[in-house]
Amino acid sequence: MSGQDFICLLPLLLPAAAAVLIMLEISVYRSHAAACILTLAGIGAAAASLPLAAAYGPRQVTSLLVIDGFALFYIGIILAATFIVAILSYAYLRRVPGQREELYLLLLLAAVGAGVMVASSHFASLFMGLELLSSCLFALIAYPRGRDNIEAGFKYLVLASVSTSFLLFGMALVYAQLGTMEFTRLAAAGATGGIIYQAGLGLLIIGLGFKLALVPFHMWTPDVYQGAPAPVTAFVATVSKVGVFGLLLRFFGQVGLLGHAHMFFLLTLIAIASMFAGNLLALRQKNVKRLLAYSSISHLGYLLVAFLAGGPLGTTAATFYLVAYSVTILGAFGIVGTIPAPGEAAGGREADAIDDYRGLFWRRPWLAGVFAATLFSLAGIPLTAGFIGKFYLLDAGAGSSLWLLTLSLVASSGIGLYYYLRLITVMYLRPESGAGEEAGRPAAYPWAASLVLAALLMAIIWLGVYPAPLIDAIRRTVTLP
Amino acid sequence: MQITFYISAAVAVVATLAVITRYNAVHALLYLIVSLLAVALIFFILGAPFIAALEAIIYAGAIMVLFIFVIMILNLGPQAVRQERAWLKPQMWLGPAALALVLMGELVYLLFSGGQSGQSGAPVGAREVGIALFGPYLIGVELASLLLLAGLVGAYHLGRRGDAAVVVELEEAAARDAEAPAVSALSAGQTEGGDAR
Amino acid sequence: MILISLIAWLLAGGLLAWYSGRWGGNWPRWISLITLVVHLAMLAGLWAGYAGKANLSQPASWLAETDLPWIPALGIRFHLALDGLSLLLIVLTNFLGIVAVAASWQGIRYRLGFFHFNLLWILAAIVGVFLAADLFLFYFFWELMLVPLYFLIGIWGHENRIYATLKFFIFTQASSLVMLAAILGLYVIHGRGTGVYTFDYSALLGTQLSSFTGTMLMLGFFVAFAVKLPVVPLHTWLPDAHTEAPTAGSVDLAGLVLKVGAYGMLRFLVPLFPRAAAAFAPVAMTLAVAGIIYGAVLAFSQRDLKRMIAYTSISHMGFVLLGIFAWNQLALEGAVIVMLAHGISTGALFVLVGDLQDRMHTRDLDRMGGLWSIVPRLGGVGMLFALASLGLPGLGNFVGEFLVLLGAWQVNIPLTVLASLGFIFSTVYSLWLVQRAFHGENTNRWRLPDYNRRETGIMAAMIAAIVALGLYPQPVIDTASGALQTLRGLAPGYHQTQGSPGAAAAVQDGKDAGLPAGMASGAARDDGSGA
Amino acid sequence: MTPIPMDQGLLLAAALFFVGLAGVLARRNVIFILLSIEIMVNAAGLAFVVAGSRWQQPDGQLMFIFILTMAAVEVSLGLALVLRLYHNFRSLDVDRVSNLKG
Repeated sequence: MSGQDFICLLPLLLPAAAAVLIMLEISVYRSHAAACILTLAGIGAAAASLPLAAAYGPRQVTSLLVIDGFALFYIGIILAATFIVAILSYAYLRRVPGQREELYLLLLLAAVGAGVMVASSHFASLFMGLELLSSCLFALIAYPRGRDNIEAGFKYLVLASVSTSFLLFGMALVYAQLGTMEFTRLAAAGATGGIIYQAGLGLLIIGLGFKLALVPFHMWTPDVYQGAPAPVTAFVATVSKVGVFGLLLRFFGQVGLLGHAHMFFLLTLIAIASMFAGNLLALRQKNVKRLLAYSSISHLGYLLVAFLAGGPLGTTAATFYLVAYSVTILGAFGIVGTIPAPGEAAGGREADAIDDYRGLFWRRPWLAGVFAATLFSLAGIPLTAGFIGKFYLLDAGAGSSLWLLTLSLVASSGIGLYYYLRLITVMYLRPESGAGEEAGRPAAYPWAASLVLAALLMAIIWLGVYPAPLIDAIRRTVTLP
Repeated sequence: MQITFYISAAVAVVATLAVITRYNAVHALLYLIVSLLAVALIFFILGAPFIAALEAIIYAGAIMVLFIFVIMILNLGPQAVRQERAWLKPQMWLGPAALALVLMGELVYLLFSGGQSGQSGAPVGAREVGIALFGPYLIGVELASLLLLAGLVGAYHLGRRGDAAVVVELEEAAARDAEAPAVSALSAGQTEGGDAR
Repeated sequence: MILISLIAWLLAGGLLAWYSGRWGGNWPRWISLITLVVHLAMLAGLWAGYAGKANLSQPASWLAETDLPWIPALGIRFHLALDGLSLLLIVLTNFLGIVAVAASWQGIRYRLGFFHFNLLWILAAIVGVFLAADLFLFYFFWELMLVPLYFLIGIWGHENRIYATLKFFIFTQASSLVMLAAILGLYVIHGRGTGVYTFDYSALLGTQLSSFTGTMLMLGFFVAFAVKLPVVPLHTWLPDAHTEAPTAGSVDLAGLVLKVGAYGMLRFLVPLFPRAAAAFAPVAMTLAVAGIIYGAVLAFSQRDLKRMIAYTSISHMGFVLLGIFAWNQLALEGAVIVMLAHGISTGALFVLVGDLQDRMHTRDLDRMGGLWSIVPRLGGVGMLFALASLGLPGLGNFVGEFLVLLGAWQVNIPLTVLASLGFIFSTVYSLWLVQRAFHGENTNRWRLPDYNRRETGIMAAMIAAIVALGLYPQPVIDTASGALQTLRGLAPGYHQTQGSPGAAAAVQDGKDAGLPAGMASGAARDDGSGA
Repeated sequence: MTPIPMDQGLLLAAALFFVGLAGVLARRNVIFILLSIEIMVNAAGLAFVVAGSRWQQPDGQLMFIFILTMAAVEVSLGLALVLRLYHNFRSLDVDRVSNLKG
């Protein structure tokens, strides 16, 4: 590996180095603030190194990683989301007893894992990135070690391990057939790939479908979303999805998966089922985190439309949507993690029942406003990022004449409106006298979290009103061979 | 030589079936070790002696010891076996077995209708494996070290401060064992990883 | 730039009004009133400027235009354009906006700032819809209108508001998603045909479509517009939403939101898909007549005064739909006038009901009676607008509905005859309303205050408007006719098809090749039937 | 060294893999679930070694080493979670470990 290789890898090396530093810091002197600052500094430095890496790219760093515009852009999204999650976690963990510093270490390593995934050009790096991400997530989900956390962590561990096994078996079959594990050579050899190769790809889809929580591999999602602490849920919903979807775009784009009619048909079915099942199951939820979990299933279904549309338009649309969705969902879980449940002392239950939000508009207009904006964005109402994002997806779908998928998207997001609206409606209902009041006026939520939420709100509106700069940036950098 | 392959394969399958059907966890574990050793033998036959050794030492050795520890801590005695027997009614196997058989059938069909099939060739020894590991796969080694760090910290955090002193001991064992593959398989990689830290 | 400022001014006023809610007192009310009055002055200046020129009643290109890049990657431009039709509807918007602010001066007592924010943003979005000349921008404003309206009804509405808002929102949103799909379809087909991917209205006008895709896309637009209008099978959200909305909300809904649907048909549906629309015209006109009669009959059987007025809206908007699909100069001018007159008269009736509810705390017709004797001014106003609604000559509705019938007669005689039954029904329900609410004995011993100066002022302005429209509609017709001729020029050969769709298709196939590609070139006048 | 047909190696891997899958699906005791997962992971590793030996490349064996690392991490995390589960729920029955629902 040459010096240039190292410069290209800086965006991944720096967070890893920060994680090691935090470990040393913990062993010398535990300090929550210092751990958080180290984390932010590490991510900041990594983000600063992105242009540097871009200057030397695109570059193949050994056969395992490729640092190109696509990888760097996705790493950028991952870093930004991790940065925000770290700040939200700081606010959240102050309410929770126990040791806090390890969480940052795990967050950083998980971000490295996701980054490796989007930059991978080889099964080995794909697998190691995925596994690094998942292993950190097991611990992160169970982090506060309450009953729900442990249960969610264990469920995620079991299902993620099973899905990883499928993924591995699929890879092994592909390798057995073609004799190589590099994406570019797979693409060349794949054209002649026989039926075992296709079976391998099918198993790969099962494995990645689990991670993306697509129907019918979605069962873990609501439990994990509900059981994990809110900032970690935000992390699962953004970084892990961005990482896996980035990988999906790169890998399947490169091996020409969409050329196989069966695969295309299979993925179309998965997309439609995800859109409808997610939205329909969300209708009956009483828990906000579960509701958002089901909504995320449907959103991943929407994203598959752009993936299936393929081509530069599909890639751009999917990338834009991932950014818009990440910004939105970070805001939503930021709110969920920031508001203490009414009638609970600090450190108690999270405000995750829909009833906890009753009258929020009158109690905390500012937070309620941010939450409403995120919900409108998820529903795809104008002036929000979600609107432009959904429009872009529809555009990609229509542009490739995927009318069935496009219409399913339209119809299922019509269903989705209902539950987002119900939540917003609850927020401006008059609180039941006394019952909805919070026990005392709890200490003002941490200013850092407020600042982050304000920034996210700005981003949601900015992307909804003037998305042209971001779209241009995506079109310039995110290109797949 | 082929006959040894078939015998080992048969042993592996039978032992594995026994693993998932036992009521007593320790028995299941012993069967799993048998199965892993059979697989190690197959690795040897396939010309991967280094991997065969790893399978025996780390998988059948270190990782299985972890299970033993936990089973001992949880003190799963005859009562647990009775309970397990009550939980695991024969009819509970119907669904999973059918599902697994269907999937298996499909895969077998695909494997045999796939046509062109290769054969195992000359053995690939530890030397080649080591050269590849610290050549093109260097980044993979680094990632493995990060993965182990994550496992270490995660297991430490989750297992910490239980209600019994034994738990603390166990978590230390877990941490040690999590490092074990690194020590043996990545012995040189350890210094690499150490630098990165 | 004047066009942008027409929208931006309202948006800014809304934000300021919201913020001023912190200062307490009447600040939000005054701020939104001043915002709207200044807006009116801008409009008046604009109108006066154009009226001086001769070209207002002539088919021409846009009166004013603003075209800026917005999202170039997708071929989306920030393209606003104004013609006589938009101008009239924007003036109506502003007028009803002022009425809504004045009418809720005392009725709204909490969250004043947010209330006025929503009100002004609804108006801004509606102005945006009337000005948009880019299909994406149109859709953007179209959707934007819903959110503040949702809050307006949901927060300040009456008892059943949650149900009503959900129903309203989901109906309109789901239907507009269908329109979005149709817009995208048109965009893609146009892009494939010409290589230019754009949402620009003028560019999309001449898109070549096969008859099947044309019909499907046209239906996609139709569903969205029909829900807003509302056309009969899709109307069920309207009585609920109107009934539960606060006065300002009802005025905005009836006066403006319904017009947006009609405007969409006029501006987009028929010009973009002339062939499909012509083939669809008999169905649409039948639906229109069904709406006229259905609305009137149901209005007759309501006890809730607001619900009753809501149903009369369905009936009146049936005339608009009839006029639009008759698509000749007379009918279109009639439709525009019905839109304006209905906005004013129904708006006034909703304000009146709001006033009654403030005084009596009920909207139940059975509990009213004999009001004339105790509140003569209020009773008189009610009487007048009931008569307007019934189509009394000399008031605005009459002119419009008469012109629509006249125009439709040339196209489809049986349906026109049926539609004129609507006149009879509306006479019955209007007189019934007057009879039950204002005449008779004051059996419930109501003692109510009559209109004060503020309320009298509002009503006086509305009466002046409806009378002016009834007695001297010429300036309005002049303003609209140029734009309407242009629109008709965009769909040449549309009305030969009427009455005999089979023969029509043949005529159209021949004519389609010569479709003008832009507004400016589309000035072919095929008959001289000015007003 | 007698060559072994690749099909048969993969067949064995598939058999082990699906036996493991059946175990995950059927067992309710969390320890058995973890054991079954180990079976599946090991079967995937076997498939890699079989494939590697067909192409006479070290890559398959390398993947096995990585899989081994992952298995170690997963088991240590999984067993730590099992201890916590037992501590919190006093049961190893996965059906009884279900606080979370909508």
